[in-house]
Amino acid sequence: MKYFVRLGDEERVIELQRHAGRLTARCGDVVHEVDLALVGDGGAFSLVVDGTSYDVVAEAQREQVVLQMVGERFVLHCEDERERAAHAVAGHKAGGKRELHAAMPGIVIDVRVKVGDAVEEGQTLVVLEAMKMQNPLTAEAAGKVTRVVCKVGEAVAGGAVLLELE
Amino acid sequence: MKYFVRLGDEERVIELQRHAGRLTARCGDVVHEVDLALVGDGGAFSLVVDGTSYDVVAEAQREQVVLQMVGERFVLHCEDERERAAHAVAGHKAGGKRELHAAMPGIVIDVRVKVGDAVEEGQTLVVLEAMKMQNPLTAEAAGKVTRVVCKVGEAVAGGAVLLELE
Amino acid sequence: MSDPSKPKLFRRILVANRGEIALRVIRTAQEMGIETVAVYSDADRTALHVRRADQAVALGGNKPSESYLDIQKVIDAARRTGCDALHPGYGFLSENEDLAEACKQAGVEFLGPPPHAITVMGDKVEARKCAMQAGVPLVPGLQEDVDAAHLVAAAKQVGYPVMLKAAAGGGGKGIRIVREERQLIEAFELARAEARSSFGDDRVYLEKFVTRPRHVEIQVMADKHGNCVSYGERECSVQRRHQKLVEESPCVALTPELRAAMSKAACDLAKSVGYVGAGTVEFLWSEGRFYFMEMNTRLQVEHPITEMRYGVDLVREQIRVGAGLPVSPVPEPRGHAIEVRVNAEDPDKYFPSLGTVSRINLPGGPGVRLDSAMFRGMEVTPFYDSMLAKLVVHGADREQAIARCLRALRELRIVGVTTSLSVAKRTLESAEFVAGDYDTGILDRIEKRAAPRDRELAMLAAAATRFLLAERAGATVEAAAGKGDQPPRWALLGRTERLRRTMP
Amino acid sequence: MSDPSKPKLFRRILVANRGEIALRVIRTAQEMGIETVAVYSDADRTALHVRRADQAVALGGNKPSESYLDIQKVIDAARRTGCDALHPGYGFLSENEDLAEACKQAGVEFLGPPPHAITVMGDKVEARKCAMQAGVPLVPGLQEDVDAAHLVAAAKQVGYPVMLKAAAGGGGKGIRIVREERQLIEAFELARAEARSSFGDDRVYLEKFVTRPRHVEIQVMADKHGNCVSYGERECSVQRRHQKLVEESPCVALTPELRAAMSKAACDLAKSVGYVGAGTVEFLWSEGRFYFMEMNTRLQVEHPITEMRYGVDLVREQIRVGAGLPVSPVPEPRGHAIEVRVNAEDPDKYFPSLGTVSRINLPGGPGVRLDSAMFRGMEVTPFYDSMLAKLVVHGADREQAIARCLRALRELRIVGVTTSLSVAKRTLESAEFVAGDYDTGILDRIEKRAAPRDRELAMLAAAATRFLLAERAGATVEAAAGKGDQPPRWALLGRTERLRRTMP
Repeated sequence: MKYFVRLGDEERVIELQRHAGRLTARCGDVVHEVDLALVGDGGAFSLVVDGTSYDVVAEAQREQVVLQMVGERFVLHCEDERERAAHAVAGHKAGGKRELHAAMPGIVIDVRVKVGDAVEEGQTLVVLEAMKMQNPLTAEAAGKVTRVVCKVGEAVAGGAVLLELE
Repeated sequence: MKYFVRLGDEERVIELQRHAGRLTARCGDVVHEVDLALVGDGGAFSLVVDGTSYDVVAEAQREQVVLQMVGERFVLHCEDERERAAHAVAGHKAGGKRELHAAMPGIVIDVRVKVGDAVEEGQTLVVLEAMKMQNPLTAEAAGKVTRVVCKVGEAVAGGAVLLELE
Repeated sequence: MSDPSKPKLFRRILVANRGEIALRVIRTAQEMGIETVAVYSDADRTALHVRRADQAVALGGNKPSESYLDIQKVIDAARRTGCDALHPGYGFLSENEDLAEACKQAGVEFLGPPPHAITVMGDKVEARKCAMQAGVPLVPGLQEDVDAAHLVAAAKQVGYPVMLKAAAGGGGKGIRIVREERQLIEAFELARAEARSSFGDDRVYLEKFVTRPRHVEIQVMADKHGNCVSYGERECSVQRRHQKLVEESPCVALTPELRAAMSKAACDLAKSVGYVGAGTVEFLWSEGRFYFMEMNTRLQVEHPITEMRYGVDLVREQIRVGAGLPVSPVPEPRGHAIEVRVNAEDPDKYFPSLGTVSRINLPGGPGVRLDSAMFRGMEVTPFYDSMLAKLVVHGADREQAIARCLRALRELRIVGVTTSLSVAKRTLESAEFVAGDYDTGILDRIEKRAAPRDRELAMLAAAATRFLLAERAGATVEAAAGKGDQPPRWALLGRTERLRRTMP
Repeated sequence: MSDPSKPKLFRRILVANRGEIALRVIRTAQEMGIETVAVYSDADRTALHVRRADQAVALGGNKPSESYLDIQKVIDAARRTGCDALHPGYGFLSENEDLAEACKQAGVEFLGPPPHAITVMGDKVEARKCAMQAGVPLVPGLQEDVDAAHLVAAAKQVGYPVMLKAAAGGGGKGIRIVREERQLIEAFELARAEARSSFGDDRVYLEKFVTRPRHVEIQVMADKHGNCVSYGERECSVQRRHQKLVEESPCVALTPELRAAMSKAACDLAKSVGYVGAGTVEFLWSEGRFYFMEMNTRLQVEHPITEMRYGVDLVREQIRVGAGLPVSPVPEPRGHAIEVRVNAEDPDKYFPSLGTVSRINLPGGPGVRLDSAMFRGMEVTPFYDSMLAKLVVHGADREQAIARCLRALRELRIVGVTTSLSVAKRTLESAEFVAGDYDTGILDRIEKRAAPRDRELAMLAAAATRFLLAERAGATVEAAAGKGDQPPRWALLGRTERLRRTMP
């Protein structure tokens, strides 16, 4: 089975195959011998790649895989060839609309823009107070505010839509 | 609801009642104010009795409750009045038959009795090897061996019946 | 466990805090045979400090202002439960002179300095005046409260970059650096707003921003008999957003002479205000000189690195001096200690990360200490600060301590929220930290991404994880058919089969 | 994390063990920048030592004889992975001279003494001869192997009570005390059988059983240059079935003179056999005198209490002296340390308790160390010994160490198997232990049951737990009806209602 794995701006195609119980992973021209065992209650894995051992904690939710290993935490997107094919069909319909989400639950302290405002990348749009810190939420890219959904003093849930931009 | 709680050779009748959200426990003439809260993922409890706080880890399997608190581990039998009534009906049929169980998985190293032998309380009946130790299994009470189910050299599972006694 | 024949120093201590520091105090009190009373907000009903204390009193509410910051409720709880002492922890009311005063009125020993010392040191402007009088060197700047009208002129006079600090602040909260005049007004407004919401006092002062500074602080302990001792320094320059992330002791930049001078300055300052209990005098170190920043009139988050080096229990000392005993002799320090704070936060954006802690793997073995009130199933809520744990290690020397800390960081796993662990790891691995020649700007220079080799590995691991999970989903079906021992032939199942045929 | 400019002492160490001791060695090697290779049986595929090592080699099989005891497989693994050193841990092959010899042949440094020292000390009879020659006092008894024919006469000559010990034994395995002649034959057969199955050598010897003895041992470390140092003593008298349960350091019964004499005797013995590496000389202490028991030619389970007092890493020292470096200077010891072994066993019957560890709450805070390879979801199998963890605490003095240990014991919870924790707790609380005036019989005198107050409380807690669970089962129904916030009115549900009516 082929997997398309994305980490940040990098993507790799990794093909896993099991023959007679042995698992191999092909990454480009390199083939690794892989031994992966689920630990006890699940959620943790013992991964041995070409004899080298790694202690892995993994959370997999559909195509998102979060790994903790080698002292790092990785958030990866990983689809198998079947999923990739399905997405290729479903794709091609993402519009230019974007939303500003509350990165955490908190209280809206300030809304710095109004509908119709042009915003620049990095500009502070909303200030959210959470855990005693004031956290400015900034525009990921330049655009125009099409809708303001939150107001000052409002308590918002994590992930709540605060603004819509185009 | 009344509970009949047994710990070793002691038994207490404890009556729990909730009125207007407040939980009380009556043990004999004494009434305690009880606040019990399930912690996070379950299995642990925060117990406050008359303002005194206890950190409790509990495993409850039907009427058996295993508690870890105040640095101790308690294995209790706890039935509510409904269960007690049901058992009273079902009871009165326990015969004089007893079984010797393997307290743990292991290998039978020695069987010291045969069918028909009279045994005394505390007498070693079977020796079981587990975890590098030889563990003598003794008779809980005097009786007579009616059946020998295991043989020397045999690997037995934890809880397996080794002998039957009368 | 205590000798019943010995009189106890206190009968019962109210712990006016939550989280790891409340647990920290409870642990020591238990070891001294002193009972503890926990207080808690609604959100904290099942928190570990509630479960581990001897008694628990509900304060109600979720917001700090309704619970841990409500002096009247806290004092009432102490009175009702017959407490004869109160430990404020850090944060919340720990540096509130009204609480100290209320304790006095209630006949409850406040395990901290007298109200006057809190008042003076709690006000940055007053504290600087006091330090000046005690002969402690200061950073150039304005010691008065600044208002918007004089702000631009004042900043120009001191010279950019400048710092804006909440007069009532502490713990890095309410601090802003301003590099250019055009950022000044917005930063000032934000600093004021944070100061108001965090401390209920929006006064802000301004000072010069020292170049390549190190944050070095001295731990002191004073008793009621006029003695004050120092437990040496802690280096706390690894900070982001003025929040400390990694602390170590000793500080490689200090000579024995400088250490002695700083210790003396810290003790002189403490004595000058009639200090009692544990306190920390924070200095900026720059190019071999030191400048007074502020005095924190409470136990510091990072106190365990001092404890590990000196083999002392600072909470025990707080309790002892609070009961009127003289400070214990200070043992010779041994080795090197490092603390890493583990925060629930997105390490890229320093955003708090909320959620449920669903799995914890704790580090262990030689020289490792973990202070935490975290437990599996715990909710990380927006009500309180984001620190989940403090990982503290001790080694015979700095090299061993760094290696040990990295080893323990690899062992520590927390699932359910994102943490700052990877930033700490890369800091400890950085050439700059290893060399010891770093300053408070170090985190801006730390590599943000994992090493390329580790990234490649993670991509392989992700694919292998998904493969195994798919296999196991298939294996379940196989096992039901009694073929569980065979390598699962999930490729033969359903539509997967169809896709497989198209593969080489 | 190690300075890349410094040459490493070894490139790669094979850890020929499992469980917490394998992890212990891996941790130190990692801290020294040395790679490790784990070996594992089929049952241990997902064991923590496998996951934490840099490389992992399957030995196959489940029984020790097919895996961890198979010298050829272990040596092959070391060769194949390019290891230049091997650490044997304790137990398994750690005191096997054939492994030491095979390492020599393979050009792999055995991190333990030379084969000759193992041979001599591994044979109790030879070891006693050697001690006698080195001027170390011995317990009266027979030093030769005993056979069934001469057994009864020999025991009569030495005088009851007598002890039967496996000549090749260690760790308390294969030891029987016999108080009367009529028990002698059965005890002898059991001791022989255990000796055979545990050590593959059924020789048993006999000695007088000393009254009120304490088990006190000296930790030594010898280098290849003829130096041998002592890290003082460990008191290990809290034993059941000759398995240590609680150890402490220092031993309250020793005077400085006696400590010095025992340390000298231990070093003299080690030097007399050309010892290299870590070793422990076990003594019986009785009424102010000490007698040689045996020398364990490996790291001891309880070595961490020594590490905590001295601030040293004994595994690091093993690796250093193995690489030919001289032993490091011994620091001054500080405070008091206690270790509690946490075994998966029924504390009443000392039976192993098997199962799956489904929940673990680890202790933390100041002065607490936990060495364990246990993890949530781990199966406790009958293949290996029953130790799950070692809880080690350090305090400024014995009183603090005991209080701290009790505090940590209350914090440590393991669910899924029964453990020996409660026995340790009651031992540390006992007047006998607190006074320090105890001997190896202490566990027989420890109260077997929890205090009456705690028992009453447990009965109340059990009822409350069942009540809450029943309520919650009802609450689920209520919550579905949108009344989740109300106190659940489960009494109104179904047949429970009927019963309720009959209550007062």
